[in-house]
Amino acid sequence: MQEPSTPDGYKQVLEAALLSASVPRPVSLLRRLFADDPGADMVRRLLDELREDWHGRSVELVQSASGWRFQTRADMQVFLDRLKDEKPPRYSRAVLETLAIIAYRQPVTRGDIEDIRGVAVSTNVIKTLESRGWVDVVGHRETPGRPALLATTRRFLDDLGLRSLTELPPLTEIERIMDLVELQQPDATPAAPESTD
Amino acid sequence: MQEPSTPDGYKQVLEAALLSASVPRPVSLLRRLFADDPGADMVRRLLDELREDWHGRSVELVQSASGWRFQTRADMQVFLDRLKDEKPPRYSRAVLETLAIIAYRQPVTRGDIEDIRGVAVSTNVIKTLESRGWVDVVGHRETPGRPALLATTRRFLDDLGLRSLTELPPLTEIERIMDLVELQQPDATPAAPESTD
Amino acid sequence: MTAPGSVDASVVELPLAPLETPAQMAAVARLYGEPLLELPVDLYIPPEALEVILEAFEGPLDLLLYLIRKANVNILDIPMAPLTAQYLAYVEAMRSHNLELAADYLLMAAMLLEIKSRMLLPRPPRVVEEEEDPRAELVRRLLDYEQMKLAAARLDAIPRIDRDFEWVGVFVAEKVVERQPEVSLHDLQLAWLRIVRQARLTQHHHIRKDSLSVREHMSRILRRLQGGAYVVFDTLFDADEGAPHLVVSFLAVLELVKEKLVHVTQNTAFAPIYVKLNDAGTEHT
Repeated sequence: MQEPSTPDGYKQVLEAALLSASVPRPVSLLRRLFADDPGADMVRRLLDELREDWHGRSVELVQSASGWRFQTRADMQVFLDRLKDEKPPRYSRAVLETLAIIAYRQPVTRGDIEDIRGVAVSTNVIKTLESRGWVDVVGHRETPGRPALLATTRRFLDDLGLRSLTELPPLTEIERIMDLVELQQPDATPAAPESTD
Repeated sequence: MQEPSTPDGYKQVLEAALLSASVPRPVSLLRRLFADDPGADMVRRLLDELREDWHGRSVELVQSASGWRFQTRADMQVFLDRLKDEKPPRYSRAVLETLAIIAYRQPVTRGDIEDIRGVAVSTNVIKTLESRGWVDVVGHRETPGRPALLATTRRFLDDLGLRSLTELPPLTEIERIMDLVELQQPDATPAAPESTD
Repeated sequence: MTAPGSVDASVVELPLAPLETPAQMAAVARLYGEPLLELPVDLYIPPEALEVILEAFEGPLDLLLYLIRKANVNILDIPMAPLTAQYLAYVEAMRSHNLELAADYLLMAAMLLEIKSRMLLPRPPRVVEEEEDPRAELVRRLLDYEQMKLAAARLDAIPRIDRDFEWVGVFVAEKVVERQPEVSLHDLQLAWLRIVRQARLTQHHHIRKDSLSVREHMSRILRRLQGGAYVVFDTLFDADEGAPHLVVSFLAVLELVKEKLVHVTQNTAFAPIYVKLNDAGTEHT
C-alpha cells in the first residue's frame, strides 16, 4: 500500500498498529509507522480524532503514561469473564452455616454461632464473610469479654437480590423441608456436599 | 452492563470478545458470552454481519480452522513492519518444500519426504517446522525403525488463515499427465524427435 | 516401447540448455561484485559460483528439472543421452573443484547412466508391450517433485501471520477482582437445614423462631448507633415505612434494651428520649 495521503488514511494505519498491540504505544513509536514523519503534534491530533471515532464502541482508545492503547470497555468484562474456564469457587460448609446463622439470628456473637453449630468457629470464617462485605460488627454484648455482635449488611441483601431480611426463606418453611428430607433419607443433603471447615 | 437485547448489542459484545482475543475463537465459545444462548446459527449470522461491518477497515474479521478472529489487513503490513525490530523468518526452499509435502501428503515419514525431494532432509528443517508449531508427530509407521509420521497442525491452518486442508491451493494436475505416460503413443511425442519405434 | 534412435547422442549437438547458471539465481550469484548470469562455455566454473549453483538447487531432481525445463523438451519423452551428458558435466565440474558432492547427486548420475544403457539394449518384440519405459520411474519422480515444488511456492504465497498480517488483540480492561464464591438463597436454606438437624440430633437444642424483622431492625438500629453518640429516640423510626415497621422497630429497641445492648435515657418527663450504645465508653478498648 502506498503512503497515506489523507487524515483517514493516517488514522487507518494508526488504528491497525494500535489494535494489533496489547501494550501501550508511545507517540514516538507511532511516528515511525510513516515514511514521512508527520510529527508528534499531528500524530497526537490524529489519535485524538481516533479516540473520538471509537467513543462508545466495544473497545476504546485510551492514553496512559506509557502511550496509547485500545482496551475493552469496562462494562464488557462481565461478558468476557464468561469465557474463562475456571469454575466459581465455593464457600466451605462452615462459612455457609455461619452466614446462615448470622442472617437468621442477628445480631449474634461468635459464641452464639458456636453454641448453635456445636463446634468452634475459626476466625478465618468470620473474616471471609467480613471481607466479602456481607457481615460486620454492629455492637458488643455487655457480657464478660464484650464479644462483638455480628449482623448482615446491606451489601449482603443486594448480592443475594433481597430487598430485606424478611425475604429470606422463612425458617418454618426450611424446617418443613427438612422434615420431608429426614423422612426420606436421614442423611441426605443433596445439593450441598459435605466440605471440611 | 445488562444483557444485550438488540442485534447491535450482541455484535458489540462479540466484537469486544474478538478484538481482545489474540487467538481464534470458535462459535461454540462465543455463544457462552451471553446469559441466554442465542444459538450457533444466530451467532454465525451476527459474525457474518460483523464481518461485513468491518469490511474495508484497517482490520478484518476472518474465519480460520479454530474459529473467528480479527487480523490486520495485509496492506497494513508494510507500515507495521516499520515498528518491528526483527523481520519474520523467511523460509528456505528446503523448509517450504518439506512443509508442502507434509501438508499435501500427510501423514508422511522423513523417508517419504526424502524420496520425493531426492535429497536427505536435515533435522533442522523438521525442527524449524516443529518449533513454529506447524508440524508435529501424529504417530509412527509400523515398519522397521518405526519412523515418526508427520502432519500439519491446526496452528498451521490458523497462521495461514485457512479453515481446513481442503482450502490449500490445488495441486497441479499430475495424475492425468502420469496416465499419459502409460498410454503414450510412439508418434505422439512431437517434442522428442529422436524417440522412434 | 521406445528405442532411442540416437545411439551417439552424447557426442552430437545437445538439444538441451547450455550449461549455465539458472536464471532464478542470477540475482544471488555474484562473482567479485558482478552478477554471474552465464557460466563460461568451457565449463570453467569458479568455485564460489559452483557453491552458489549447488545451493540454488535443492538436489539432483531439482537440477534435472531445471535442465529439462530450460531445454523445453517434453518431460514425458526425455532425451536421455544429452540430459545425462549435461548432468554429468555439472557433476564433473563439481568434482573437479573438490566440492564435497552430495551422495544424492552421484546416485542420480548412476541412475541416469543405468536408464540410458537400458534404453540402448534391444529387446525381444514379444515382451515389448509389457516392458515399462526405463524412464518411467524417473519421470514419475520428476513430476512428483515438481508438483511439490510448485505447491511449496503457492504455500509460501498464502498470506501468513507476522509476515503479511497480525492478529488483533487489544488489552482487556479488567478490574483485578478475585472471583468470589456465589451464594444462593438455596445454599443458605440448606446450611440452616443442616444446622437445625445437627442441633436436634445432638442436644435437642431448641432454636427459637425469632421474628426476622425484629432482628433485622435490631441490626439496623445498632448500626445507626455506631460511633457511640446519643441518638434521639424518635429518629430511629421512619413514619413513612408504615405502622408495622414502627411497631417492629419499637420491639427491636425493647429487645436491645433487654439484651443490654443499648442504653435509653430521658432526663425529665416528655423530654427527648436518647438512645446510645451501651458500650460507647469502652468501644475501642
